[in-house]
Amino acid sequence: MLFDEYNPLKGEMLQIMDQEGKIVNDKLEPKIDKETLLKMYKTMVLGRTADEKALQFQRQGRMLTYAPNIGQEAAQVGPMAALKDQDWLVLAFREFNAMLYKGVTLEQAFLYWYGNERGSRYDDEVRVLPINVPIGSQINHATGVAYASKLKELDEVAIVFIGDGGTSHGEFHEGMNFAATYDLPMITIIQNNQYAISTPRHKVIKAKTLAQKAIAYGISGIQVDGNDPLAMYLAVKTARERAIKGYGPTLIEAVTYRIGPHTTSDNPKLYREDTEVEEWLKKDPIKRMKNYLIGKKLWSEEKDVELHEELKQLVLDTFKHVEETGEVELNEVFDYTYEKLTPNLEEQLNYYKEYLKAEGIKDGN
Amino acid sequence: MLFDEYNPLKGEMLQIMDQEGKIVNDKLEPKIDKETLLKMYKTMVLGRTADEKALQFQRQGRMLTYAPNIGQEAAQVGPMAALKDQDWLVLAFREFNAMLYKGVTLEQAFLYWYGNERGSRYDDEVRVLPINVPIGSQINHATGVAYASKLKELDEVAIVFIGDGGTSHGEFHEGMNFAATYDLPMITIIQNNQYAISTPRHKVIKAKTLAQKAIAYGISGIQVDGNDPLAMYLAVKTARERAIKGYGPTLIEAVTYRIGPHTTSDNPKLYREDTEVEEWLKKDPIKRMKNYLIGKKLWSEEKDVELHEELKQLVLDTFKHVEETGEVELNEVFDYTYEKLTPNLEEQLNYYKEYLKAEGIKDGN
Amino acid sequence: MATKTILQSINEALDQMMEQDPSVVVYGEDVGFEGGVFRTTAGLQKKYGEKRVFDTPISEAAIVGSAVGMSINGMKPIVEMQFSGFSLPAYNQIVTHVARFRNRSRGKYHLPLVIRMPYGGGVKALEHHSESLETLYAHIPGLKLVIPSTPYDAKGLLIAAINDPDPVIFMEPKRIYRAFKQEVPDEIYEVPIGKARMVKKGKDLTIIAWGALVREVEKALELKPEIDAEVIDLRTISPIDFETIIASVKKTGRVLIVHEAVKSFGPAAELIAIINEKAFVYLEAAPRRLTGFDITVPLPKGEPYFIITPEQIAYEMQKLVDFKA
Amino acid sequence: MATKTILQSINEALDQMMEQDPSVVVYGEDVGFEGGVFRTTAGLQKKYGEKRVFDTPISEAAIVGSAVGMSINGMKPIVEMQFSGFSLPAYNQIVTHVARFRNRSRGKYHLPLVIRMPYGGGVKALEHHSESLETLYAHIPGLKLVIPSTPYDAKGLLIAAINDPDPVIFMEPKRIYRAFKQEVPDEIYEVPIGKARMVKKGKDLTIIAWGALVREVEKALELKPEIDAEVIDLRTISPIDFETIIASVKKTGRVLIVHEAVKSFGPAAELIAIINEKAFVYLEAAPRRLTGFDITVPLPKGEPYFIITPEQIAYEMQKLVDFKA
Ligand SMILES: Cc1ncc(C[n+]2csc(CCOP(=O)(O)OP(=O)(O)O)c2C)c(N)n1
Ligand SMILES: Cc1ncc(C[n+]2csc(CCOP(=O)(O)OP(=O)(O)O)c2C)c(N)n1
Ligand SMILES: [Mg+2]
Ligand SMILES: [Mg+2]
Repeated sequence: MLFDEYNPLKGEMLQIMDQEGKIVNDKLEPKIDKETLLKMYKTMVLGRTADEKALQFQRQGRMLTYAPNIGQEAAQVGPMAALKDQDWLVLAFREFNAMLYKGVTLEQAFLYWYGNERGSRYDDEVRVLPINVPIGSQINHATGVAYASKLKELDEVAIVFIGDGGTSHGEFHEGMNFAATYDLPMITIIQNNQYAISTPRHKVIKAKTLAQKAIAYGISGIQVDGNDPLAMYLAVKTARERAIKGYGPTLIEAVTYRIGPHTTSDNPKLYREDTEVEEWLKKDPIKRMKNYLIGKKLWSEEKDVELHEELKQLVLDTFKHVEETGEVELNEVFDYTYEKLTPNLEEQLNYYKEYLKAEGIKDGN
Repeated sequence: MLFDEYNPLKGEMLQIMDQEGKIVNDKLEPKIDKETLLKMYKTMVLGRTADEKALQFQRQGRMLTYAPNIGQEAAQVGPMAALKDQDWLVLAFREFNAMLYKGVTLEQAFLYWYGNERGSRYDDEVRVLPINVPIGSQINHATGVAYASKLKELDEVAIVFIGDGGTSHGEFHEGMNFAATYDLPMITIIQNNQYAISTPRHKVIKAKTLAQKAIAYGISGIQVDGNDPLAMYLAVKTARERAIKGYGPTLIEAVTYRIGPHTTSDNPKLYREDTEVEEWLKKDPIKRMKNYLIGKKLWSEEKDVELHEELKQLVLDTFKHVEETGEVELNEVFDYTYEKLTPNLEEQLNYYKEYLKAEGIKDGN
Repeated sequence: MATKTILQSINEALDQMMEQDPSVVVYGEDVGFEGGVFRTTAGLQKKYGEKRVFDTPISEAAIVGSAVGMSINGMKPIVEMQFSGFSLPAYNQIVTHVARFRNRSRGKYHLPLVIRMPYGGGVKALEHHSESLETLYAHIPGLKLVIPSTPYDAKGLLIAAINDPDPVIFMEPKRIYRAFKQEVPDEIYEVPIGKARMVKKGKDLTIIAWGALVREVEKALELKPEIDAEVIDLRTISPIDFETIIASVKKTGRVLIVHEAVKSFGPAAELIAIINEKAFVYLEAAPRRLTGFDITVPLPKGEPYFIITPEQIAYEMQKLVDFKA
Repeated sequence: MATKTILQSINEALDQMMEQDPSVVVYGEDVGFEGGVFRTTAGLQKKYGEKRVFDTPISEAAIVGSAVGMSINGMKPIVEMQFSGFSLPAYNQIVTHVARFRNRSRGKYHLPLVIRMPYGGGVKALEHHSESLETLYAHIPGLKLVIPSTPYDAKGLLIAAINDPDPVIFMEPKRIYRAFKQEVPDEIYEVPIGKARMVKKGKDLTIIAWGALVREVEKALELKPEIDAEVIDLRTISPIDFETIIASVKKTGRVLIVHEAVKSFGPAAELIAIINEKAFVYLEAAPRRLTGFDITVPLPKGEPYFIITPEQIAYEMQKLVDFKA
């Protein structure tokens, strides 16, 4: 069994491809169909392109805050490829690639960071919960989703993301323990990107691995090379099978690195050395996946150039559209507090409209 | 090293004396001076006597709620005997014996359950924090106390108690992780008495041991026979030495049993079998300690009869005194919200006094 | 129809709603096997099984947080906080998620969940078992806050809360769980959320109360038969039923608000502000509030100083009718 | 003396108090090495070492809970919640312990700690980064709640908070952290807690505000030069300075309260209740409140609807002076 073999206390990290995308553990190489492999790669490239552009837009003052994902693509796309459509994705906030893979549109994802709640209203059939800002609290949502799936005896799991920093939160503990108690079909991915804003993981977490936190809950845990899409895929696929069989939740630590700043308001040069970043750039997940695909004759340099061009254009067009349609109407900020406006809110809205009228201000921003 | 030998994953529980008080692990038998051994035993008997009487008083309507400790005496007194005077005791709420050992007077302890806050104002030099009702939150107080001790480079540790149920709380996690992060001189005792009110430990906690939760924090953990005062003593003594040397916190699971109800409002017959209780009665810590002392020629049946008589009388007298002096004055309920009454509170107090006067009611309960 | 206590009414509402709707689940600390420390959920696990009625770890944030997730995945969770004082560890979940999911997702997800919690003093309890935390929930946009004062309302309001598409905090006045019985229909029925109850018509002044204090107001009326008070049981603390209150104050010109929550920044302040906004010119006297003092609810030996008595209410009534501007 | 921003004043107060008193420790998320996400604690770790100024895990309950323990063991902790919205996971610690330890231990232990938190909207931030949660702290007996609106007050109030024997919640209006400079003494000084600031004398009406909105009120005055308003910066939200407010309302008879916190059960309600209790007969108009709507603070694209402008304040001022009973 994978999770026995990679018991976190043994100190071994699951890796299937090396830094260059060469298979180093062929016993474990998962059989993934061509279509899925290409979807994985294309999502990663789209995520990266959108990420880099978002940083530019932000510098131009056209986008608000943004939390980049560069370097963490495999930790997100590997897991998503191992899921089924009916599975639920419960987000923290740095899972741009996972969202795209799971059906959130690029436009929605951008719209959110543009500052419009409509960007969190994903399409009806898309089983993704909105970005979750209060660190740790999403774990508990995932347990509830998973409880319902289990109660209804459905072939569904909930997968939930959290950062290395987030594991220190009380809600992480309560949620993991709760999920363990009822053997819920839940998979937790810790994106250990080595930092919580300016705070290095090793400075505030004494445990040698984050995967070993599984032991506290009596569940399986595994440390995985988070920049290896195949390893992430395999870990999640195995965890999913176990979850569906009733073996309960799994804790997966994806060892990765945040190449960019925490958000666009952050300056990482204040707290880390460039050399550290350079070391991690060598482990770029996109490069690895590309080499792997080329090695398998599923991809070529020419196609790659084309893809990059195409996606760059897509990103520019999409963002332009967001800018053109991303304003918020007055009613929108009132309409969703309750199913129906309460008398109180109705009064407040009317008061405000009256004020706007009295002052001759157009009813808009 | 003790904590390596009893690594929680090995599934071994530290025990030094057996159910009858016979030493079964003489390599580990701690050398405790006679005075301390007798203080341990006498505190346990006082605790037990007071506990049983409190249940009676409550049934007579003279005491309010009460949370009995019967069966858990060793898990509390063993640790206290291993501490120094300057060490801090941070309570949950079921540590009557620990409180008595550490200098809380029987009168204070009773006064609290009688319903008077003065019962939480222990003598100035007594380093015990008041009973803490919100489950789990006391762990964080202990981390703070321990941080201050460490910052001031003092020979002090904080010892904090929590129940098996309490380990599921988010605050347990945050506190343990916080203490681990800064290698704080803190010792956490989980009194695993098998129940959280009506909920059996095994139903809501999947981990095989509670001690293994230490692994999540990268600290030492150990499972101890909580009805063995010597084993509890040794574990805490060792943890204290390590803490003072800078090795950080230790998590100690004391495996014990709550013989009585959760509180006087609880009826355990609703949720557990008498046979289970009977099994645990055989492991009575007081019997074990008594046999041990008699075996060491430090105690005798005659002295025991005397002690019981004496303590019974002490308990009756003390409670009588509590009843005679346990009322609360009006000013007391206002005076301690802030250092000085705010203008607002002054007004409220005056208003109330006026009301009492107008109605001709004596200023008292 | 039979007479029932508040406790029985709550239990019956839960039972009937579980029976009717398989998506209802009920859980919390000691809620399952034992049926709750107050026995409000007694018998439910036996009837509906361990999957729909269950005990949880002591993890209030997980209890509420999982209810969020369950609601999103099609369930109607009814969770219990053992005492309202122990809802605080879940406060982050309640404020940042329960209250906001509909807005955050622009209506894609909504949370038809109910969070039940016994509240209030007067039962000689330990610390943190006696507080009245209405303000903490009423101040949060996206929540509704409901408090019954009678067995009839307890059943009808709880059913309405379960059927409500918005999340509802349901505070139960534990002091009167078993205090008295009332005829309560055996069938399912709703008492509408957002509507106050006119307890007694009157013309001299308006008294607004809720929960256990409604009975104390009724007792006070007997102490002051010469004052013809109009008594309103607010029932829903948020959203407030403006109409009933304002109509009454316009009639009486005098208003007394009675609550056990501490005074400053408490619920009475909001009622006074609303009355100022909507009926200022009708006021014949300064509105008065009789509330808990701004202190921690004392332990039992000091609690009588804190608990509001019919005598105090009567004293306040007199002050109000005596007021001359 | 030099001119300083609010941010610089806060940093200076922390620095000088750490220098003066070795029992002061400063910690929180990203507070140490980086000096805080807003840089309020910049330079302190370098000067006072990693033991007295440090980064913590993301654990708000542990940050506040450990501050309780440190206070008990002789320290004066000043902790930071990264944004006031993230103080909610610590709310249980704050309500059940920070506010209550003195009372619980009948004075044996008291907690001279300070919990700092940037608050308020208007900086185009993500969800949970913009709320104004005064009520949640002002309603809790045992806490004091202080909010500066100028660099001078920021330094003096923070020093007073650190010296205060009771726990103080110190909310910082982050929107104006760097908005303007003011002459601020280089030495240590206190601005007393519990005293409001008379910003401007006037006779037509009283305007009460605090934090970032004091400046907006000042701008509104310029839009309505014909109205002679008296402006009070409340500064301490709890305990409230009755005297200053009541004296003013007795003079003007009209009062407008402006805050960004949501309306219902918000701070303005308490002020209106107090004014009713203490100055009812002086009121010439119904007190008005201009506040945040009862909604979640919108994301940046919708936030302008929520943020209170000088124009709105001016509109309200006019309504008040126009009011005829
Ligand atoms: C409860 C809470 N406290 C503080 C914050 C502020 N905050 C936002 S991101 C962050 C760091 C998160 O670190 P990590 O969990 O490692 O995720 P990463 O940013 O590295 O993806 C913090 C402290 C928050 N969002 N929620
Ligand atoms: C935060 C919180 N939630 C709920 C309670 C109510 N409560 C009091 S004791 C208890 C069970 C505690 O079980 P455990 O931790 O095992 O301690 P024991 O009672 O067995 O000593 C509960 C749920 C509480 N005091 N605090
Ligand atoms: Mg991180
Ligand atoms: Mg227990």
